[in-house]
Amino acid sequence: MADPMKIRATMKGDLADVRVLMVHPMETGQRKDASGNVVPLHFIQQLSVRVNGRLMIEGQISQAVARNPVFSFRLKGVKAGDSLEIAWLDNRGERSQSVASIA
Amino acid sequence: MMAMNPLRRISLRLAGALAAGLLLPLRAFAAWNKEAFQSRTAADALKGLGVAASSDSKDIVIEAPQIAENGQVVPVEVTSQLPNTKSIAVVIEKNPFPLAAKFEFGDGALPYIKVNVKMGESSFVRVVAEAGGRFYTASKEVKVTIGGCGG
Amino acid sequence: MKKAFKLYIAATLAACSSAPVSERPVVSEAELFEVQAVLKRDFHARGSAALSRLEPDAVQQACNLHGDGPPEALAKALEAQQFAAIGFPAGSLIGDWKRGQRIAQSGRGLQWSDGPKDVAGGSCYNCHQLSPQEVSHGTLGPSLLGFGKLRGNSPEMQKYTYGRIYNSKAYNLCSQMPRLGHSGTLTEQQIKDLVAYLLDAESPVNK
Amino acid sequence: MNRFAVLVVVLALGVSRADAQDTKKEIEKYQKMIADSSPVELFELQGETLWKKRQGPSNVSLKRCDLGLGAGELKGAYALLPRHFKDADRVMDLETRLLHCMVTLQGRSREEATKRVFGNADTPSEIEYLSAYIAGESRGTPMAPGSAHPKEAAAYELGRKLFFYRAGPWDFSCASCHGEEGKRIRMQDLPILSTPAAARPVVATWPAYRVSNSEFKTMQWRINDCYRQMRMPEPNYASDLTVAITTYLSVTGRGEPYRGPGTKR
Repeated sequence: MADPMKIRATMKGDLADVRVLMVHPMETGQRKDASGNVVPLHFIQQLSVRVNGRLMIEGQISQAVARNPVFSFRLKGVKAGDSLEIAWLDNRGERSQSVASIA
Repeated sequence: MMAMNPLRRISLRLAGALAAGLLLPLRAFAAWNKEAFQSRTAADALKGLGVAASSDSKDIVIEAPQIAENGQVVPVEVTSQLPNTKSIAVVIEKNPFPLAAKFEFGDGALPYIKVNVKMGESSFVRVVAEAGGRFYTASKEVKVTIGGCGG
Repeated sequence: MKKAFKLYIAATLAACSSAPVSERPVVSEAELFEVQAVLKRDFHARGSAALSRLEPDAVQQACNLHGDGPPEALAKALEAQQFAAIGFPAGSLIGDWKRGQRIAQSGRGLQWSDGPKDVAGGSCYNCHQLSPQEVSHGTLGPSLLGFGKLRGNSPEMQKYTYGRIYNSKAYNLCSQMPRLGHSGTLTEQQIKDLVAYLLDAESPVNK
Repeated sequence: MNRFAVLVVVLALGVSRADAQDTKKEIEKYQKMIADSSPVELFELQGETLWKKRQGPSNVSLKRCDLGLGAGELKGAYALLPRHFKDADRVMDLETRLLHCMVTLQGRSREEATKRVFGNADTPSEIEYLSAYIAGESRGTPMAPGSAHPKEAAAYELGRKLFFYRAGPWDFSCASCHGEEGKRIRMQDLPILSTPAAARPVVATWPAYRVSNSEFKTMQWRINDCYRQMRMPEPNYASDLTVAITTYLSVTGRGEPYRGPGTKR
């Protein structure tokens, strides 16, 4: 896919509403694909949210999170123009990181 | 445009990479809590999170549908009004692996999370929050039905 | 009992009249042939769904030509013809309600996506409420909650229920209910199991 | 095949008979919550990439494809479909027109371009991605499908007849399910697509992402899958029949500002 992560961060009063869309199949290892063989376990395990490099949120998740996960967070003490970075790591060691500036 | 000289092409690619966050320092993560996430019951999952006891609290607000047309995507929104909440864990009691997610909030982050989870069947969605060194809990029932023409 | 039974039938017929639709075009026979030609041109066979399925029979022709409201005489004649083709099995028409419940829940049968090994179902819950436990039921057809408790399971009621499932058009020519027996979707035994699900006192439908 | 049945277990016993009305309200709340957090944007992004990607023997992108407002013009183009195109002298919906551009501009064979038009959660199809992107470019534009040209009027009329035409072993027409107020299949409400009030919100939100199977679905798929459940043979992809039905629905639902691509159950 073109863009494995899509971040939208906008100031609402003095809070920042953060919404991130991650492209990931989040396979439970229970599903069979079209030709009938089991699709192995494959899911994001950890994610982190940083503003200007400072860690704000750290998450650990499982295959019980839906496919193409969408997370919403709320941050305070941040302002428009700050650099928001989100990173994830999955159970196969694959990673993704993306940066957006807060609108 | 005649062939771009190699130096210019490299610098362009560097700029592009920076923008895409590829050149950020590789982020390290604490170890994934295997014990808690691979527990087959809610009780074991909580033990794995180090939760010895927890008291019910109305200060944990769970926004989730009462009826979900299917278990593939169930939106769950959690807000903790407990002062200095450090973490929120989401446990789906009847799932094969009940612990779905756990978030830790540093200062600057509100104790709030919205996430879509999968539910194998109708079940209670339990939230455990850690605040002031103690654990609090709340839960909400979500019924999962067959939607559509089921054909 | 005879009179009550007839009254009941009349009431049901009224309830199951064809669905009122808006802005339905009045079509001539020639226009129907045009539509049929477009179907033959723009469809292709797939899996068990052969092109022959597009051939209209007398019932479809009558309902399409008259916007689901054919003249009385034509309707009665075709209903009688459909009724005669039902071929009621001898003896009790009540099968196993537990199997009947699975048939009522299953949406399989005659779709190109159904494999040769897939057992056909009746898709009943798509359109009807049957047992009180099933929240996810349709409302295209009337609720059948307590069907047997209300009507008992006399031989006439068994025959009516069996016939209605086998070929609903034998009772109401342009009913929206599929002809589950006539179309070859369900076997005789499967229809008996559905009759049990509707009439057997032990069935959750009647609890 | 029925992924629902495999994964989803209905709570058989002990469910109090939820009153149908508040069940419906709860389902609507669920649908609103999933729409808020939908990944449909990802499909629009990938569609944009594919719109610009050079493909086919001619090795050109689709950027010169004329969707009715001129080569490459996307803003508001989807909202004016289906419409008659002079170059092909045919009424075309979005997918039919994209196929036309793939064949005429990119030099691809129709057979290759239609090899896999309906994707799945693992690998959506090219035309599903493209539909998401192009539809998204019409957000806010009132739907105004073609109806003045004689062939547009004929397509509408044919679509209307097809909507009510009963056929196949189960004697169904579209109106069998989409013909009566307040009806539903299982928990799925059935809009009366032959009336503007019910057709408008539907026409304004297709094509759409379906959360239940994480798949992006187009109108051609919608018509295809309805005929499958009507126990009919399979309709030819992008045939005049399918375009006629979409024309009938779009004209019936015209005037509504487009607000898709949507997110559905």
